[in-house]
Amino acid sequence: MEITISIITGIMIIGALYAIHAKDLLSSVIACGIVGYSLVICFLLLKAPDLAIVQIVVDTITLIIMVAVVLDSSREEKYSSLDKQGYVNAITGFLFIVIFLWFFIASIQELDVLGKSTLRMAGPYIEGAAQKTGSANLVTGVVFDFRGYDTMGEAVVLVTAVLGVLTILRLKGKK
Amino acid sequence: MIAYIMCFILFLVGLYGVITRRNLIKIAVSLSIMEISTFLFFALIGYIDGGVAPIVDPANPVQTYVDPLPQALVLTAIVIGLATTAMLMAIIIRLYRKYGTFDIREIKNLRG
Amino acid sequence: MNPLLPLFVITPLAAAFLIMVIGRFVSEFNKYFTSLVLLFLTCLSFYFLFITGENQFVYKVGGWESVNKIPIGIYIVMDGFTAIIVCIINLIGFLSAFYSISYIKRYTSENYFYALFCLMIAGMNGVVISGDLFNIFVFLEISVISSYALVAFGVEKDELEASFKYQVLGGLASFLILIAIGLIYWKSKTLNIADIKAAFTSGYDKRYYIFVQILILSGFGLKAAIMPFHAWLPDAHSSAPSPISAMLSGVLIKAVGIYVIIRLFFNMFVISESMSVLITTLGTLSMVVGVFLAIGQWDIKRLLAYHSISQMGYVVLSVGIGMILISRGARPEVAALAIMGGIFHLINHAAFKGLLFLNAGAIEYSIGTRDLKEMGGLAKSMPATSATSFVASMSISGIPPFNGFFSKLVIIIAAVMGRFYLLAALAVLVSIITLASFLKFQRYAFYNKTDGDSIRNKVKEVPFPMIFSMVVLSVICLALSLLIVPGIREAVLTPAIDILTDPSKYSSTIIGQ
Amino acid sequence: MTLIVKKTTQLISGMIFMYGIYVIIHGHLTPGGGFAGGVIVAGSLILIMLAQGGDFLKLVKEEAGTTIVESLATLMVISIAAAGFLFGTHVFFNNFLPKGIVGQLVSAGVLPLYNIFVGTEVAASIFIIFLSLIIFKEESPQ
Repeated sequence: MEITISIITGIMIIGALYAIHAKDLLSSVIACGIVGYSLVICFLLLKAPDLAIVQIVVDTITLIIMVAVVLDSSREEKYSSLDKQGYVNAITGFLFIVIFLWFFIASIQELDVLGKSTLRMAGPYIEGAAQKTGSANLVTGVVFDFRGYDTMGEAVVLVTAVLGVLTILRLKGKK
Repeated sequence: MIAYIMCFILFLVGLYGVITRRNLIKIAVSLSIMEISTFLFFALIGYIDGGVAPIVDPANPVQTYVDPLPQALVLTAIVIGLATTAMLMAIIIRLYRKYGTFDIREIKNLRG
Repeated sequence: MNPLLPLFVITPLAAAFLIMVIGRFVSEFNKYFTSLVLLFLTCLSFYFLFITGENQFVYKVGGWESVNKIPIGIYIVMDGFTAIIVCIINLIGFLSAFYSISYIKRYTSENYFYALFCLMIAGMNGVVISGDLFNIFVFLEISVISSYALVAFGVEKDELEASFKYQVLGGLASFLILIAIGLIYWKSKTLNIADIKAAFTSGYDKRYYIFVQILILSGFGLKAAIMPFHAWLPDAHSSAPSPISAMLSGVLIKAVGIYVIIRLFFNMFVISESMSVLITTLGTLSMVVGVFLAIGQWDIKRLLAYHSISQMGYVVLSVGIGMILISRGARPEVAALAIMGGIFHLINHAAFKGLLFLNAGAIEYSIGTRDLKEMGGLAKSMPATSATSFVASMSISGIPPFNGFFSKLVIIIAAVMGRFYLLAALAVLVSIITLASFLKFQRYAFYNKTDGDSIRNKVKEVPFPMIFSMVVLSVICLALSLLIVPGIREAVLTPAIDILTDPSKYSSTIIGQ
Repeated sequence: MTLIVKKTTQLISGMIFMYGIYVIIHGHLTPGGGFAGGVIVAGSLILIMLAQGGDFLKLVKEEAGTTIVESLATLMVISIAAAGFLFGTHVFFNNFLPKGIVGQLVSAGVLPLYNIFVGTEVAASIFIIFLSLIIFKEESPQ
């Protein structure tokens, strides 16, 4: 199981690197969509069908919005050679990333290996959860009943984003 | 541990993209790549060997299920990610219509 | 199980959506309805400030009792420290909403402004009273996304660019926080803050804790604009409409940034010496560099934004000193004094920084420019604004009768007693430079006798709602200096300090029930 | 759009819409739920809008109507959550309706209601985001 997940993540890393370095913006956005869709395969392998459905559909909508923005623009990224400031920026960024990665690897040695995780807060979500919440789908039971306060907050996040988009895209700001 | 490390490398690729790219769309793409790796990280944490998808089937009730809590968190985080991406795209198209370019450095010197 | 607790989140949310629905038909409705809702919330928060004191209210959302001592639902927790921050949010929120009744006439589509304002208040209230890690993240997103949109409210060029930079850095911080939550859940298998502390104290692996603490510090530090992550603050706070920059600078970076850092580092993690030294150095760095950046500014709002960074440096410095002393186990009463200084300065800064941004908005409202060079001699034509601005400038630079002096005094005394002489000297130096910078602001804006007579006589005072908010805030600035009096201090500040310094006090009531 | 595209979208979007409703309604039985179903319904609405290409004024009126639908749906979600105050054990976000038998369609108390209202709210939100993008691209100068 871990090997297949690592291979798919490796493909996602290649896709992500292409998305960042692609010349044409449209192909960069589509590469980002591919990385999103390969995440769906990982979700299915990790036994999370709920997430797979939501991720497919949300990734499609993100792709539609990104393509809608990129389509009416000049699609080439203006390629200018990396000037001095660009080099310094890239090198410091790369150094910081290597340190960050080494720190992450060092810090996760003692934690549970993939698949060996125990349950502490989620125990009651599984044992009699179907009876307590009445829903056969445990994830929906957790999302709407055990942690319904989160989901209300999250539905409000989406409404806030809509209000934000409406305020940003109105034509005249000041009278 | 290799799956977690690969997932974190994907996060760092997104972080690298945000830090070094100057194109607005590339920055938005890098942010959504970081988002994708965060969701994968949560899904990896919740996986249990031999577990079954957390759907209770009245036929055979006793099974070992995968941990439903990280999945509920990712469900919420995906839609929050959609909200932030939509806001970012609204700002990007607005900036493009005003400045005519996606390059963040040109926008800086044009600003006045 | 006090049933009034969820009202902090339900009322602003319901108000936001009512404004969206009814505001479309009745145009005058949303202005006064927002101020009414926020007035109700202010009274509710003052009610809770007086009844909370030493005890702690835990509200189990959804009625899920803890199963063999492990909490499974989401808990809403209200204790001494939370009550203070909730009072700041709702009071400054009410005054900004009342101020913007006349200020927002200059902008189009007021419906969206008031709806987003209520959502920002709901998000901040949700972050402050929540006792669950992922719940803090969700409500953090609500308040931050609505502040992205409010920063870009007057869709001009520099506002859009400032909002874009704010969004990218804010999104980066959110992903760092998410990775930190994932790591914490990976080891402790639970999300309730008190339960995590119980799970953490069982095993102590150094590298893991340092990595998680650095992630949390950088994630929430970016929202609180601490030194290495402050790049977005001057642009965002100077291009936002004035009541919004008053809310951002006065309240948002405190409720969403500093409060969560203090709450998590005191009540969730075991305080380690290396982390507290790092936090103190970041605090000193942002205090010193913030004020040096602020000297050369001529735009009022950018000047105030840089001063916000340096004043936040004071708070982080004094809390860091408290953490160092606690982690060394040295004199606990000096640690309590340092933390009290930090919280006291947090409250004072919310009051006078909010007032300063409202003054800047009033000047911009009547003259139309924010540049100090083009102003002059406004004292005669705008008496109320100049008086309140004088009060605010004196209290930010720490002149005795005003509140800024007492909180800085406590911080410096705590630093001296804790034998951090360099930090105490730096604090005094920065306070002097702040005084110089604000004298410049006062002279150029109000008393400078330039030949700009043409500007002066056609300038008229700002309408009533703006004056009312500014006058009330300046009265608060004076009243807050009474907090130093032992009688009042015991009632308000000491419960907050006890909940932070005594580690078992916070989690005992939550796990106990 | 050409006639072929118009005809095929008319056929397909009906099915997509029904599938979205199915995913919303069966949220507590099968994977998916309010969010996934809402986004699928929004997808079908976007498909129709793209193919038919409604004229500009109709779009603006449609956006205003959808904003009201979205706000009402979110108000309903909050009122159901607050209704937990009155019924059952008087606690915010309480599942006060009878739980029924696990696995049946009408079974999980308040959960199907949450699913339906969150589904409509998510569908309305994403449709508005797309509408405002299209309206902005049409009315703003090139």
